[in-house]
Amino acid sequence: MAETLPPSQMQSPGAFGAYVRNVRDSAMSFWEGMSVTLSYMFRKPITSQYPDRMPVSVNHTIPARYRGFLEVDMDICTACQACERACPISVINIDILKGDGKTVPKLRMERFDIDIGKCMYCGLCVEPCPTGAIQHTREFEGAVMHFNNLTLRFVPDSLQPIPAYKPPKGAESFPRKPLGEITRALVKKWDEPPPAFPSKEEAAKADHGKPKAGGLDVAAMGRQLAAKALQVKEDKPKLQKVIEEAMAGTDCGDCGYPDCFGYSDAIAQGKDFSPDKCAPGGADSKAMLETILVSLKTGVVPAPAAPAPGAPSGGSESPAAPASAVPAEAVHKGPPLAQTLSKDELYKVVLDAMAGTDCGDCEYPDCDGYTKGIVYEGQTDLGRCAPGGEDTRTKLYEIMLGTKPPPK
Amino acid sequence: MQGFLDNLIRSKGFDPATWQYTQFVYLAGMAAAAFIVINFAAITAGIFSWAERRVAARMQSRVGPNRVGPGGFLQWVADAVKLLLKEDLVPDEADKLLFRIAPYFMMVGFACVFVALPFSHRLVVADMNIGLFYILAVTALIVVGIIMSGWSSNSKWSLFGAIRSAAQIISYEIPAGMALMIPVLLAGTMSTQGIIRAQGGWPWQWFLFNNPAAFAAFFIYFISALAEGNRTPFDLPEAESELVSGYNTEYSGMRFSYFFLVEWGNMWVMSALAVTMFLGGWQIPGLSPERFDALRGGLGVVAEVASLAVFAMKTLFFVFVVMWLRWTLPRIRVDQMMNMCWKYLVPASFAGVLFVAAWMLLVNAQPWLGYAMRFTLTALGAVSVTLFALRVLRNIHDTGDKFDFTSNW
Amino acid sequence: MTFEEIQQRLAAKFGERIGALAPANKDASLLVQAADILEICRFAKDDEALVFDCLMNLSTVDWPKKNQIEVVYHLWSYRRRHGFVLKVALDRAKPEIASITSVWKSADWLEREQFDLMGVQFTGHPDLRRIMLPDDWVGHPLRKDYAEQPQWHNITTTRDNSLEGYVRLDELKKKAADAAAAAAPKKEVLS
Amino acid sequence: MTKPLEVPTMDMENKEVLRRIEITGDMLLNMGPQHPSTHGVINFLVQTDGEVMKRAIPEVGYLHRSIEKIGERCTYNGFMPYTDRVDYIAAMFANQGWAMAVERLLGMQIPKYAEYCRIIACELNRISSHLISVGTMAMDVGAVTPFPYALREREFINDLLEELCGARLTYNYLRIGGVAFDLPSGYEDKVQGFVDHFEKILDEFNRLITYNEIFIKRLAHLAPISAQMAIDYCLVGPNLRATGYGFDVRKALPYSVYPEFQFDVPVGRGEVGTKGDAWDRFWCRVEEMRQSCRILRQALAQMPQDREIMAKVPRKIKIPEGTEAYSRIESARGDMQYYVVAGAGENAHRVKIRTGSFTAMGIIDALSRGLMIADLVALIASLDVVAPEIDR
Repeated sequence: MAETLPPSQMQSPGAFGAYVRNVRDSAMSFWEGMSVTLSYMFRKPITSQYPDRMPVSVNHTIPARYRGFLEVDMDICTACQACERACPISVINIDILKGDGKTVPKLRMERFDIDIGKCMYCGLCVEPCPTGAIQHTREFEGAVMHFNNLTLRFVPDSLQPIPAYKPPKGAESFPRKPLGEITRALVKKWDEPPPAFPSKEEAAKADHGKPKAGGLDVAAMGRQLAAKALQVKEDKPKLQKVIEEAMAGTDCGDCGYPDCFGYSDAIAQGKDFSPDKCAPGGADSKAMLETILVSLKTGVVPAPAAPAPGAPSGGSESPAAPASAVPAEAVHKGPPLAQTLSKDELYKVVLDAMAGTDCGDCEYPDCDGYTKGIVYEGQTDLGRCAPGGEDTRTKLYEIMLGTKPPPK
Repeated sequence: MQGFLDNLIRSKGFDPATWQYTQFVYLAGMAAAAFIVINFAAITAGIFSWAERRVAARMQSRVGPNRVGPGGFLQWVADAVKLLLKEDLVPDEADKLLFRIAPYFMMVGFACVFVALPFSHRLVVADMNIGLFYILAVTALIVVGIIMSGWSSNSKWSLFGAIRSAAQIISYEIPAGMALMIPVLLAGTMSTQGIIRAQGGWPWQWFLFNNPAAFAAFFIYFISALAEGNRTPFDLPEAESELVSGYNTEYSGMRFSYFFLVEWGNMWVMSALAVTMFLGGWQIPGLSPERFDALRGGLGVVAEVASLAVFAMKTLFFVFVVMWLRWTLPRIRVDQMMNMCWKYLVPASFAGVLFVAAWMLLVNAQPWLGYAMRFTLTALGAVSVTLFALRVLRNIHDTGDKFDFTSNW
Repeated sequence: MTFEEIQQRLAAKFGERIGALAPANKDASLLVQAADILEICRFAKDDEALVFDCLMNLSTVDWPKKNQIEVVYHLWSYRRRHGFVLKVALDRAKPEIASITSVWKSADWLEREQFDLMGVQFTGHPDLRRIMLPDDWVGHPLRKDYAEQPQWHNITTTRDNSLEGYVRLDELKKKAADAAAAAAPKKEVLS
Repeated sequence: MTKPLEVPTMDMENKEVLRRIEITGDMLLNMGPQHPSTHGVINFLVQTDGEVMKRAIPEVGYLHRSIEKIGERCTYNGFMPYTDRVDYIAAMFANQGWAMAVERLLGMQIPKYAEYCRIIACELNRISSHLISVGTMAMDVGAVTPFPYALREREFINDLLEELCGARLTYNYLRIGGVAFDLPSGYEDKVQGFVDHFEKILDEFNRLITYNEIFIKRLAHLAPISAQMAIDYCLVGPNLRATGYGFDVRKALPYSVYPEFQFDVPVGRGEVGTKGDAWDRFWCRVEEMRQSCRILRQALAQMPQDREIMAKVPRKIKIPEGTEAYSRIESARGDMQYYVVAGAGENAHRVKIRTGSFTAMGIIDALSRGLMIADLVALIASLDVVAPEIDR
């Protein structure tokens, strides 16, 4: 082991030689060191005196890509919530009011808050935004006295929700206000008192169960679209229009297709059968798309479920409990897709039902191999897709055999 | 000052020796002198703290305080007032009495030195014939204050700082004392004015360039003075990175300002003593002390002010050197500090004293030897200063910067 | 030496206690029994051909589904410039394995960290204390079923979200607006 | 190993917690966790007899944010900002380690231009990290001026990286499959200008502090570590190379585009004291900065022109559960290693980050026997340990 002798005893022999050498070394190195520090006396110091004695104002010295406070230009925000999903610490909070698109706009944003006290300025929310509504500004001076003042509210008044922006087809650039203007207005003065938050009890009293005026009635809307879809079943472009109405229409690309047209066209052409790929649409779009798909397959619009007991007679079910669009046995089951579709059509359907991760867990080299096995080589074991898990297994049974899969 | 008071009494028509109130006049004179000297010490300490922060900043390519007053000059007033207004904490387990009086011990030790320190041709509080001996004796009081403050703060870190500082100051008294013996030998007297009179105005008449041992003695004294003032490279007691702030960690407010005052005031004392002993004090080149004494009236006042200016310039230069050292050198470890004192400085200073004694005999026998040695040493000094200046300019151009002493103050 | 050669060398020494290399898609690793981990590590370090003179990384993976805690040793040989991975599967309820601080000194802190965060007992460790968390912390954070205690020495571990305040503010505003709307004469709401 | 030491110290609720320090009349000193020279929040329970220490037991965990647990909750791209916080002084390397681990999980190749962007950002970050380490070491030994000089140079690098990716400390510049932004226009000559200027400053820095006699006296022969002891304690990076054993992951296990550059690995030679002492570690870091400048020059010269910064990566990365990957990169503090086990769905099942500082802390206890307190401060600074990297 390296023994650690106190360094002073390790003096080299020839004490007088060492004595003189030490003195000379010290003198030489002090000479060098002192000359360096004195030379800095005669040079211009590098520091600049922020905030008041700056040669040029600090905002111009910051590079363009600086990630300061976030800013959302509500005029071009499509309410697709891609930024909310991309944020690792859920700093962005958006509340969306769904509408039927006729009396009330389809998507309205009731609340768009960003808590810049919690934000870590990582820039992950700016990337997925389809229209570039959310950007980092070059503002960084946000000293406030109270922690609660650190939330930027981009919807000024929650009583006037802002309708989502419908980008014109194929638009490349979107008009937006100069960067930083909105945030500068929103960042409060440093000594502003915090808003008077009501206590939990007061707010609870205020909570009213009445559905919001003009809110979307998912089940009714689903059946309407399903009926319309049946009429235009053959005419693919019209069918695509109807299916797109069921979606959120934000072209955010989360479903893997470039935009909503791509996804709805895939469903219309029968290439894609999964109703749950529209993330911004969430549960509502999923329910409506399921109603449309089932009605397309069975040719009959599903009957409205029994009205929930005690709901007001106005016939509008409370959106909280969307009628399960596919009452399992009530609708007459058509022949399973395996018989109705041609081999390559079926191949596409089965491939889509899988997770598509080519992980090789099903002992086939990849999903393509497994699908060919099922469609062409008559592979009967439909439960091998590990990443797909339970829902792939049910889809495969439904497509191939049209029955419920036996419990695992 | 006593002579001045005696003339005053005579002018009033009394004989100082027999008049019964002479003692009260002396007392009043001493009180006035004390008041002036302590205020001078406090103000210079404050100004040095501002000057050090500006010099340190400039050396670190920063700007330093320049907001309070012109160029930040009143920064030290702001600091002093802040320290006075700050709460004066006494840790509850501390030894209350010792904790409170420790800073006053240090203050006394520091202020008494000014009695024997000259300022100009006639301006000195008391030109005692044991001047140097008195100065060395009085600085010992500072050590008592430091140990008391370290021990009474009842914190391990303060104790560390105090013991380190005590070891350092006491052991460096010896090389400092011996190094100062050499000017005493050369001048033949211990009174500070006497030593200055023994030197001349021109550099080759200074004791610094008198002989190699005196040259070495100056550096030995300067290093020991650094150690006694707890200045880098010997700032072990207040080593920020190890002991946070050593013995004055627990102090705050007014008491901390005393520590603060003693540390920066000590810079003036250290440099003034070095200038008095080795660099010809207030001697004006070309004006011998005898002719200086003979001057009367307007010319006398002008010469007096000139001597004050010369003394102040030399002292301020060495204060700058002390600051400059602080912002260049790292810190020595405790055992290396002791090792350096007892193995390097003490033997060197003893050898120096012996050499000077022999040297004086030799010079008496062959006077030309003295002049030859003085001129060669002065030439050597001049050459090394110019070399250093060239080295500094090359440093600036090496890294592509420009010589710029005027912007961004 | 390639992974296969290392595996054969170990198998030659320890016979059947050495299993086969793990399947291809994962880094080649070797599953060994907990009992003879110390023996294998000492052999891996002292053997002339292997010379694993450095335990680079010691991590534990929690598999609640398989009710196992997997201790993964990443060894590295500076002289031979080759590395190897040893895995040991421990029962999740009482994970217990011999400490290998006697073989490599770097294991000391690595094992203390896994004891602290995953709760794996390393018998024979000179100073098995918690390293990251306070000595009297309850639970091991890296386990999948870990629930954080609400406070430690009455210091709360959670902070209420200021956004809820704003939500309550909106609710109140809406209530006031509805009350005003109800009082006002009925008129058709148009988008 | 001596018997563990027993001493009663009061816990928060005045419960007597037996800390294992022997009562032997020595002074027990709590150096930290708030201490100017422990480089972050680390506590050393020091058992000293006057100035000479018998034992210094490091206690870590004050900055433990369990980033590994967060890794199991975030998506693969969402975890990238957290890797910045593993070692915020050399954040680019943590990004690169995570990106390479997940790219190995996906088995994907990233475009050459993106690799070059990564190398330029990483080498700049290595210089800025070494500047901090070298500056704080000089300050811990008492020389205050080298620290502002080091920070001034680091400020130029911060501006360069801020212009590149928008942040000064936690960059989040890399993405799985490439980098987030392309180099801004005119960036190459800015980096070139900085490198030319910096090499002159390095010579000045050496004259000021590296060869200063007091600096050498303080650090020569201080806690010399032999190559064998370093490997046994798994020391990595400049700490290992200072012992004379020149292992550098960029040379031994070449990754990214490092094989295309010529640079040499500075190895401790015991120039002023014994080989592997604190001064050698300091010198290794200063020389490594020079080598990084060389790499930057070659990278700027050999840069491909296709400006393709991102490989094709699905927006939602799903990796089959159980696949593992191990990535090793040469961070500023040595061999940073990521062990990632993919989980079901979009996030990882387990992330283990092994950093250089963690094992460097392990060796302090063994080295600190017989040193003085001032030496312990210099030893900590020479090992360049940083609290966030130890505790994660």
